[in-house]
Amino acid sequence: MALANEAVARPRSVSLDVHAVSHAYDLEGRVLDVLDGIELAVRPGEFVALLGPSGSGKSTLLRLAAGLERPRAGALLEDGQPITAPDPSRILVFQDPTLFPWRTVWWNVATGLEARGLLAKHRHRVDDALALVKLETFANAYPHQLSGGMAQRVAIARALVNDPQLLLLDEPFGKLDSLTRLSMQNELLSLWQKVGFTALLVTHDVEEALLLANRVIVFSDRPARIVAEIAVDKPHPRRRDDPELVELRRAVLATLGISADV
Amino acid sequence: MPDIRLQHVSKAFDGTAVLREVDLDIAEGSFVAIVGKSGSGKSTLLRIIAGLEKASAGQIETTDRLAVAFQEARLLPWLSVVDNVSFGLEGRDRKKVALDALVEVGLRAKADVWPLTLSGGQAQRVSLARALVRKPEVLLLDEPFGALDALTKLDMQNLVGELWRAHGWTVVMVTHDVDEAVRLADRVVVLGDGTVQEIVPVPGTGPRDPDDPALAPLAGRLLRLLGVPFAGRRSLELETSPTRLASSLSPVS
Amino acid sequence: MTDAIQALGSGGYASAESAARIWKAGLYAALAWAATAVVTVALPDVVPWGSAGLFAAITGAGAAILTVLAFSVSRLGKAGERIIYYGPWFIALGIWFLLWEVSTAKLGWLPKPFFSPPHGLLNVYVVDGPRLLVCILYTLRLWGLGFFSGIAVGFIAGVALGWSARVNYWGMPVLKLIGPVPATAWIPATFYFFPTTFAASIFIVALSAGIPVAILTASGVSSVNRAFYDVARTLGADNRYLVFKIAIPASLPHVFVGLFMALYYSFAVLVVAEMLGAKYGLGWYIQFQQAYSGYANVYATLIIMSVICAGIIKLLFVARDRLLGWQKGIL
Amino acid sequence: MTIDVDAVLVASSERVPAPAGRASGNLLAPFTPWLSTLAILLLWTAVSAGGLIGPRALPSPFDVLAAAWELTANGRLPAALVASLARVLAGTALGLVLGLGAGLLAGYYRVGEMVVDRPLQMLRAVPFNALVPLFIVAFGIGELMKVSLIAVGVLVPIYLNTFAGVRNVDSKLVEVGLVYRVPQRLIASKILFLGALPSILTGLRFSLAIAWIALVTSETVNTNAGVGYILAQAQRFVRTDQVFLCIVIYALLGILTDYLVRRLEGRLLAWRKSYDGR
Repeated sequence: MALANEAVARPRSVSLDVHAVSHAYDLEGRVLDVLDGIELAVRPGEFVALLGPSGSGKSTLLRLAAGLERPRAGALLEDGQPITAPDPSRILVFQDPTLFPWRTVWWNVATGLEARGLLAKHRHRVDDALALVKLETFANAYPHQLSGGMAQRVAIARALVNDPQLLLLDEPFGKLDSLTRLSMQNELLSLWQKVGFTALLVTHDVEEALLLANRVIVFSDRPARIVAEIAVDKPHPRRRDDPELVELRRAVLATLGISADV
Repeated sequence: MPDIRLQHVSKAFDGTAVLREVDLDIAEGSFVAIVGKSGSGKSTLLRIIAGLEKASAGQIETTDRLAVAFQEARLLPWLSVVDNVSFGLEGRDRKKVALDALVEVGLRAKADVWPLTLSGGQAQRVSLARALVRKPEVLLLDEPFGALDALTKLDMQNLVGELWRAHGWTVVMVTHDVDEAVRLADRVVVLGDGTVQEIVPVPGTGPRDPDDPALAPLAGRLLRLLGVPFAGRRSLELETSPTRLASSLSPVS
Repeated sequence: MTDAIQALGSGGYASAESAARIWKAGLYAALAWAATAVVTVALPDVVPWGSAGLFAAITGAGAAILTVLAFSVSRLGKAGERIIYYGPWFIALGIWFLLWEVSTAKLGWLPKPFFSPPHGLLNVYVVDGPRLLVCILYTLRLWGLGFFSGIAVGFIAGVALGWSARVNYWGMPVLKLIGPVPATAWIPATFYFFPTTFAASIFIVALSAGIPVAILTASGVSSVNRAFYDVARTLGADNRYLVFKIAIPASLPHVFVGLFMALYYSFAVLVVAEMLGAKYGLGWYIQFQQAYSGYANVYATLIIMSVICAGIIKLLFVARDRLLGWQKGIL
Repeated sequence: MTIDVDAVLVASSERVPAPAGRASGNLLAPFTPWLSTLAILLLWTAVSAGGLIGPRALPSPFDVLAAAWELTANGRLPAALVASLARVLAGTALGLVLGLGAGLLAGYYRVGEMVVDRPLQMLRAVPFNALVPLFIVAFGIGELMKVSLIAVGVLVPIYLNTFAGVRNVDSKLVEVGLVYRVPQRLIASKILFLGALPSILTGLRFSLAIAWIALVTSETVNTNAGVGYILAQAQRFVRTDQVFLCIVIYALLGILTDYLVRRLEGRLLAWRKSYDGR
């Protein structure tokens, strides 16, 4: 398959293995099960989308993969190594850009390098990352001066500057208006094709998942289990009105229990 | 007989023209979507129809009986849901009217909770109920679902479409989302540079099946009119060349 | 704010329209000031207050400057616009001086020891100037030492309380316990603990400033959006980085609210502390003069105090606007 | 209805699990926040018992309790409490009414702002305690002077917060009222006033702290009743136990009013609760 070849050509991406992961939260004395025995293997350089109803625990899986939390049961492995703590090789991009409002765009992007003491040597990387998302001219702007789409691009640049091998995207375009979202999807796709990270995308948007991902994983309601796995064997760029995709979309929506018809 | 008629409507803020000589007739009982890029003046147009903004020039004929739902639900957080719905109403039966409206949007059970406990979709339903109780002739929607997630958005579109059919309102909806526009509207007005670029009729009545094969080409045409080519069709143009990228983003450690 | 902009706008408009025309408000103001000067010299005081000549000279000079401005203000550009904006205030001030002068010194309507004419206040500065200056310095020293040590300790404690669950667990109840105690109530007790009244006074001022800063810093740090920490941690930040680069900058808006409260409390407590045990200082001076019915001195000191306080408040605003420039648009 | 997982995430992603949370199953859980207070009391007892400082400088908690009993038994303490509380209540009520009125006036009307704002901003720059001599001139040395001093101290923060609160109400909410042609009085009462309430209550809390400071100050001037009077007497006769008792009383009163305002906030701002938890 073409994908496997691509993976070989991308030595800087990693695999992610999720083994029998279950997770729960304590909520006012009650235990709230969120994930239930998730089993998932993401190949290096693959683009996987996670779809599911609101509150189904998709975001939780990303937090576990980022190392922000440890699962109650099971294990997550990055290239065979257990994930125990956050690491700049895996970056999480949130639905809100969560830019630090007290830092300029440049300093927001520089955060990761600064935190690891690499900034002095690698200042140019910040400029390059800003160029990558076409925001060089906004380097000295504060986040409140940016539009939603620009802020999300800064958030992506802030992730990419660290040279992540695994990019975890938590509904990154969910709050953008639909025209901006379309162009951001294109940009993400082109970045993925050029930089070659492994991508795990959580989204509500069936169309977005089908347009971008190699594989779409559908989660059930909480506690989440994997109820469907759909390989999308179409080369990029894909067309929104491709009849096969339209058919897939209908099938996925049906799996989610939502009828688009009236 | 048009319900809303705009003639040569212009609007400028501090000398910058936002709308130029807009002419638009909106027939009674029709569903018109206004699409445009950010800054195309579509929200200003809606605010002028709603009477929240005064036009710099031109005439507007409209009705008093209009209601608006905004992108943010704009509920008063310190009033309960039912009090929000009946806010400003007179008369003894205001509470009953409000409860009926909540039944209609499927949120009767949430009548007595605080708005801040609602999800985005629920808040937007309450905002629709608040519009409903005013028995409007015209309903103005300002990107009402822009902040909702994709699945909730589909639900809300169905609800608005059904309410429109049931009540026979005239609806004017401003949106970024061409899919939403072709799902619901009779006519889609494409706004650009402050003027009406084109008016695209949509066959059938909404809410339509989003997978209706007739809609995709329409949506595509609207996207092209808005200067956004079909997602995926556009060639990827990045100023940074792959080689430079590879060198600039080489591993740091 | 909008008022200011509007008024500035119309002022600019007026000056542009009539580059050659005179500034009428300036003339009226000059008239009022000149009248004050004339009345001060020409009519005799009911009871002499001193410094009448100096006051007349000052108001007379003011009138002269205003007259010159009336003809030249349109050429002064930005500064001129500001002067024109404050035109009505110059008139009001002139009339106020006039009425004040007439009703107190000249006609004696308002009784002597309690009400002083403007040149009576001026006389205080002339006669008692050096002593007042010493008092100002003493007050500023006490306030400065108390306030800055208080906010420094309060800030550090606040960050620790907001950041560490353990410190919060043990510290917050204590803070909640001593927080609502009026700082002035500690005064008698502190005299037992501190070797000098000065040290006790510093402690009281520091306490009054430190507590609001500590409480608000703590609430600021603990209410920082947790997503910021998550983002920073995924980017490789350690705890030190999280505290200094995330928690502290993010909580600054809260800290400034605390600083403004601290300012208000510390001024109030400062005066009391000086009245009770100090040998010098503005509060002491007020107390001292009041005992001898030196009400002109009391007024004169109050004016100095309000100028100092307004100045410090202004400085804090400037500092806030500089440090929180990133916040514009959120507010 | 599903539970919002985002809310759960925030609740559960606390950096360090709070020790209070660990003990939550414990019967003593509600008392654990007071452990540190207890520790202070014990330390106080230990230090005073150790004789390191001497009862003159630091009476033990038992001495203070004894003093409280003595003063209660001879009726001085209850009388003083009544006098002090009455002053604070009267002054706070007066300052609250004036400050709220001025704040709403300035908040609702541009004209009001022009008339009211400048003088009050000037008043803000003067430490109100320094006004004591003026108040003595104006109101004598009786109750009126004390009450009005408290009122002025209370007025300024209430005014500032009311004014800012009204002006900071989201204009988008006002717009809703305009679109639905809601009468002006409803916009003023249900949107602007209720929207400003959180800010007003913050001002109230701040003001009450000021009211106690003002009370202590005013009671140092020619008082023959009130907690301040006991304090002054105790200081003169070097009754350290009574001095500490007065401080403890001021503390308790301060905590009590703080608690009352919190309760008031809990009631009036119930709508925010869910929000703050997020």
